[in-house]
Amino acid sequence: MSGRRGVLPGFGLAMGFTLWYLGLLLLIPVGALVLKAATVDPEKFAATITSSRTLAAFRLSFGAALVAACINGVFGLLLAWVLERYDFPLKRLVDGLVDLPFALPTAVAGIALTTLYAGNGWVGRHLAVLGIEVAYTPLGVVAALTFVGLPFVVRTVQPVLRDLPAAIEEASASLGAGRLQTFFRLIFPELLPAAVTGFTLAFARGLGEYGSVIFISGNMPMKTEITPLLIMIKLEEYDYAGATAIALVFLAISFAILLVINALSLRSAHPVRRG
Amino acid sequence: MKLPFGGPKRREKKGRPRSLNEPPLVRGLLTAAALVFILLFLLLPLGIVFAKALAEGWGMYSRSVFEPYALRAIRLTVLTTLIVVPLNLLFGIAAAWAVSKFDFRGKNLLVTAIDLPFSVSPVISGMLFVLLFGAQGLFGPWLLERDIKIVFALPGIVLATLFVTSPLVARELIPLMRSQGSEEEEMAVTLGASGLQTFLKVSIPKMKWGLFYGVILCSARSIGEFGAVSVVSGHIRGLTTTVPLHVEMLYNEYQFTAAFAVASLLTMLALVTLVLKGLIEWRASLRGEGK
Amino acid sequence: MSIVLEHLSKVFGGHGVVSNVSLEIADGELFVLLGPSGSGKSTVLRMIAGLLDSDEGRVLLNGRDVTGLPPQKRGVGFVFQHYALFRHMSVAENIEFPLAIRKVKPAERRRRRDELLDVVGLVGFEARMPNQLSGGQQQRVALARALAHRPEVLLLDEPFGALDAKIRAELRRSLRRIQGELGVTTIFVTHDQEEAFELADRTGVMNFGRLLEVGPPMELYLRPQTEFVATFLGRANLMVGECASDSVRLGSVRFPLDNQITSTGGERRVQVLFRPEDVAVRDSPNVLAVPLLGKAVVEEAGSVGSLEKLRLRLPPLPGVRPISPPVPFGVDSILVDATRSQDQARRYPMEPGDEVWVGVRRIHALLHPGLSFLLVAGGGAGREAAVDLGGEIARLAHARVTVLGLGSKGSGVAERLDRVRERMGSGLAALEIRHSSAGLADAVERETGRQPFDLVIAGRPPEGAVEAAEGALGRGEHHLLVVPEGSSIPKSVLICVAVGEPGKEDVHFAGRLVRHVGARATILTVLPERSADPARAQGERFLAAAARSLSVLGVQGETRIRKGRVLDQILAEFREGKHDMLVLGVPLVASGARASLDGHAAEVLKEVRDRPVLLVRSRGSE
Amino acid sequence: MRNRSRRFALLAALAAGALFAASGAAETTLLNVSYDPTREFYQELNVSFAKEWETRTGEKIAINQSHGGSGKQARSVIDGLEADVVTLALAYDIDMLAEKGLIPKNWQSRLPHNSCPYTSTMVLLVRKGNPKNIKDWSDLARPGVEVVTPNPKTSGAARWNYLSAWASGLEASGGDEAAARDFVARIYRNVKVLDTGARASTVTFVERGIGDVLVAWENEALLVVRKLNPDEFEIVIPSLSILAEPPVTVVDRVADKRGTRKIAEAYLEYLYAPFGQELAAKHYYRPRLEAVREEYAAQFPEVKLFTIDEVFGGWAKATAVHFSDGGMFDRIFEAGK
Repeated sequence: MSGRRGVLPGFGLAMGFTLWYLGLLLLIPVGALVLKAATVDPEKFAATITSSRTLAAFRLSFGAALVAACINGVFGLLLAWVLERYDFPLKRLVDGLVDLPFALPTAVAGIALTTLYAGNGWVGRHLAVLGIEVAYTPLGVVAALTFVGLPFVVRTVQPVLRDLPAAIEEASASLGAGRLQTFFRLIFPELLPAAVTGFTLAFARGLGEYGSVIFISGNMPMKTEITPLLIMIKLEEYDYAGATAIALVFLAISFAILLVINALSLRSAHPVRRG
Repeated sequence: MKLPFGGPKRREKKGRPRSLNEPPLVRGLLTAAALVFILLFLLLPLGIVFAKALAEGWGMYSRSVFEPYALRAIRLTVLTTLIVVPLNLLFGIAAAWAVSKFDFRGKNLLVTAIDLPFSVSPVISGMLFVLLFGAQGLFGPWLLERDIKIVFALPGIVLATLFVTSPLVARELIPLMRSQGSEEEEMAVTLGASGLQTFLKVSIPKMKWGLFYGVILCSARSIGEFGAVSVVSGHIRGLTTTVPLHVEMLYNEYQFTAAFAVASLLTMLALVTLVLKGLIEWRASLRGEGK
Repeated sequence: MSIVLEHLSKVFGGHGVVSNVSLEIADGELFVLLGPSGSGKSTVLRMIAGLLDSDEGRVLLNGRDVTGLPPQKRGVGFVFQHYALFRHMSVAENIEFPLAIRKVKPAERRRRRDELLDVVGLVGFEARMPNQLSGGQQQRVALARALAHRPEVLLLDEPFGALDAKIRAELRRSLRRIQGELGVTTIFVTHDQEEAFELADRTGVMNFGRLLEVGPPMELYLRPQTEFVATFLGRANLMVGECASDSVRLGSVRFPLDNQITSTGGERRVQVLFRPEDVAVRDSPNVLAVPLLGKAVVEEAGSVGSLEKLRLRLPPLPGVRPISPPVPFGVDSILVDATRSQDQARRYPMEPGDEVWVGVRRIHALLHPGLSFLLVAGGGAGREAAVDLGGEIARLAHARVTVLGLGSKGSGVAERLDRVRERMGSGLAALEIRHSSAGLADAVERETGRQPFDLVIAGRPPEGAVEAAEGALGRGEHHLLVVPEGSSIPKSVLICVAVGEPGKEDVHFAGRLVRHVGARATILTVLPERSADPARAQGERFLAAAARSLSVLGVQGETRIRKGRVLDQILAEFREGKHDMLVLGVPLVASGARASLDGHAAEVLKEVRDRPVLLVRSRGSE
Repeated sequence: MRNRSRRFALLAALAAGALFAASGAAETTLLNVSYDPTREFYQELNVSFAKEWETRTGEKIAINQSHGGSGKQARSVIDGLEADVVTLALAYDIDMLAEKGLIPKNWQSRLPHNSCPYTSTMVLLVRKGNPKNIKDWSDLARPGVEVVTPNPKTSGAARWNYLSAWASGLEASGGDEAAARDFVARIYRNVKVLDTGARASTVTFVERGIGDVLVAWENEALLVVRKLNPDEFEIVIPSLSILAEPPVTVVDRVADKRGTRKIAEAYLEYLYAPFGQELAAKHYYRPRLEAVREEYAAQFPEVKLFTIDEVFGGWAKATAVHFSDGGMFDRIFEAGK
């Protein structure tokens, strides 16, 4: 590795352009945010962050993103498993559809989900009979975030599952382990790092999601108001200081999560895959 | 019928014995559960967009789609995408090249910085540019003096979209370049190729499908970006409304059918994206490249 | 018997990957299953372990039929080529895994684990993770893990394939020792004959899904029965000579035989083998006290460690056709490989170009003579089918193949033959491609005159099938398989015989072919409508004898007697029994004028248009 | 690849050129930044004003409009959205522009009727047959009644709603602030969905079928009942409501910079002219002009109306007390949950 810089050209150019671009597009705006936050009176900053409404928004954003990521963790694993291991009609189609949330504009998704899960929607109508309300409740936020984060776990787990040596499962069977034991003792631990990466990605994506949520959440302060919306509202109230404070804290947390993801993906990439 | 010769070299999916597979009932249940999940969260939303779009017939549909404001929104979106994608393409290639071909200190930090826009809420992304270029922002007075409009105009929309979509190409290329290694480039250099020749003749063809894929993702996202653009757009009908904002606007005007009709355009675009992606993966797998 | 396999078969996508493998392995035996990659040996092993379901046949472990049982309940230990260690578990956890699954108490688990670590020589490695171990160490852990639950049998699937030579040798010694200490019945799969020689109590050689021969490795080396085993187990000088009852003639020299060849019918050619170390080389004929092959020229000479290797070129010998080492096409001379000790090499130095005398100390005649096919390609519709099906049968039967392309120059024959060569690839024992612009009959006549064939396989033309068949049968000694378009490997073969001596050849040759393709056979004889009881009894006796000779060859099947008009009954049985190949004996004179088909043969050939028909030349009337 | 990106760049440049050419054409443009429910009204007004202006001066103009939550729109203008005129829901929002120096402090006195060319009020929209029997504000505080109203923090309409409810609480208790507060708190406890804008609330109530009663602009309610879903809803006029005065003004700094002051002023005057008033009434806004008001009397029943100045002492005060960060609304909400 160390010798490479001497052989291949373009380090200066590529690095220079990358840093220049990142600087222009990332550092200056984020710097502006930090700068702006620095001008905020610390007391006001603390008051904004610790106000019960902000905390409620944080709680909802993190909580709903967490629940949605959990749902995606479970169903993502299930989907990856079913798509990799079983055959059923139109499997390729379903496999392709998994990426839909990447490609579909979130506003469209939000409108569609709201129409679907509202009390008079195709699905909401039947859930209403069971006494379950989705739209305009935290459940709606979870539904939107589940949609948005759906591909992450599937797409991180799928390749690992595909590359899992068949011999592992065969060895386990020949050593006397049943299917369940094999799954929980061997396959699951192998999939876990990828699943956690996918989970974290879904979580991070859910934290920041705005477009799809605002349509379905109902936006009740303290109840169904997510943090990005609160920031938006603070902006509309000309409360730049408040918006900046919340944005900065939110950004810091997101950044921390991202660092964790990168650390995780580095770790999961390390074990030798050929075995 | 042609009989294969030369031994059983054909790749067959080996029938797993029952004991190495789940019982049919379990398989069926798991598949059913997965499919219900797909139905509830993907198929039905997809279906409802088209159902509502066509609720008042094709005439209404085409009127909504070809209405002047819709066309202008489409034009703005296309323009934004045409500016954003090439820039991010360049950035993606440069970043991936620097990260995957060389070793330097702080590489992890750089990778994280490249990824950063992923985790930033789009609303905050938009807000950053208002803080920077808004009339009350850092550069606001300076810009105002020179009558340069950034936010609530095309540059702002482009910047916000650029910010949100900047990691897409890079993220696609970095793992690809890492897995492909540098042997071929090193080979080319030892054979006397110049830096540029090596890059154009060896590296670009090697990663062309990854590039293409990144471009598709990047285009899809810039066409569909809502939160960030919403903050910096100003919502001037026909001037600063992109297609997603136009959809929202129609929706707020009780023109549900029109809203869903325009939304169905975006949805179709998303589906085309998925098909293209599938094709690329298929070709890549044929060539044994890719992921 | 610890392990008994009965008629195991496995088909993947219409391909017999394992065909009719039967084997018995004694308690405590270390059995090596040897074969080239793709020969089906791993598939057999996986079927024993239950990792694959068998399509046919049974597996018995210690007398217990485990065929339907999942791997969990078979009590086997399996070692994979790439170790298949559980990456997220330590060495200790890996070894304890089968015990933990069986809810063995932790203390007992630890005891057993320490015991096994001691056995495989990895004491002190308990806490390591698999990726902290070398390949050899990983394989030792895998072995310990496979033994932890005290399996009744131990199965190893090319366990040392991914390791370097030195570690392989070391691990082989460890395995031999451990297997000896524990006395666990073991099957070891490998493609490396050296491993077989070093490890095996007995070894079995597989190729193309078939278990060819079983025996102690040295026995197989010295006295193989098939061409494949002869060449696979080491360097071999293999050639076709002429046989007499107790000796074989190679050129002008007569060699006494170490085994009795049970000549079947009119076989007059036999494959003989002598190993390079059985070749004696000196500069003068007088000092050689062994039968002499003749005077040769040294082609190559070189030393490999303790031995000197020579390659010698002999002038052509009458009636002798070399098989191995192979001779390039168009060369008549015979190549012979020889080895000498370094001591000999020093005393009688030889260099390329030297003229030397070659003698042979001992030779061995193969029990199963190899088959030799002529496939006729091109020259009209339906002929590609002959190449396709013929090639497939040849592959299964380990036959040597000559493909004869018909057509005038420039009609694309060359390209077509190139394609044929590409398609047939390396799956055949030998492949030669020839071209002729003559007509079918003349071309076949010329080829069979150049070199005798056992079987000519030709496509069925849309018109004039009988005439074409007559042309292809010609004056040689070969049989003829007529293949219509769209034929596939037959699964059920109808062999029609007439009561009497001439029937024997039909049954025997058809049986050999059927055995190779793994089909079932039905032997049919048709009696006149009003035949008397004695005739019927004679027919039954005859059929029973025929069935016996088929079952000796390992062919399963049944016998039928029908009454009525011969042609009608044959066709009725063929259709009702849903057979997909028909075998018919044709009494032809082997020499003289062109063959002429008459009677049943011509009529059958006219009627059966969509299935292969094998015409077996009966020599009884010669 | 290089060729392709060059082609891309070329295309982008061409397209950009086309766009700027289009917006930079000789045609003078005017941007009216307004709040949500006025879309249809201004759309129609813009067309006729452009025509009128052309016949008057021979100059071709194009009027662009931008709609959104009132507060958000004001914020955008402050941040640089170049609005020649603003037509917002609250005087307070326009005051913010004055505070930032975009317009003079006395902006409200520049046009008649406090710069409010039309008024409206807040009414209650219920489902057909009024199943929950909602007659007045007090019914909204009843347990079991589900209320839909937007968020006062972001929506102008919502502030009018809130203040109307507060005033009715005051009236019922004879001026007891604590009772009023409790009353409003009980209403907001019944709120099912708190959208960011008036339009979003209407969609929620009408299309999603959420809630028993929507507190809405009179014009919005009329729009629903008269045009969109005639047979599904009824309007309930409460005994007391606020006189909602959506104000308009020229944004001086922008208009002067862009040289559009004359057109902008004419545009706003046009609102006061008979045609503008007629159009406002047609879109269910209460006109100021007597003649038009009489013509549409059937559409606008008499309600006991109060002004914000009468009860709350003006916008600045009302905002400070009720809607500021940590103000009454926040406290009600935080205590309520």
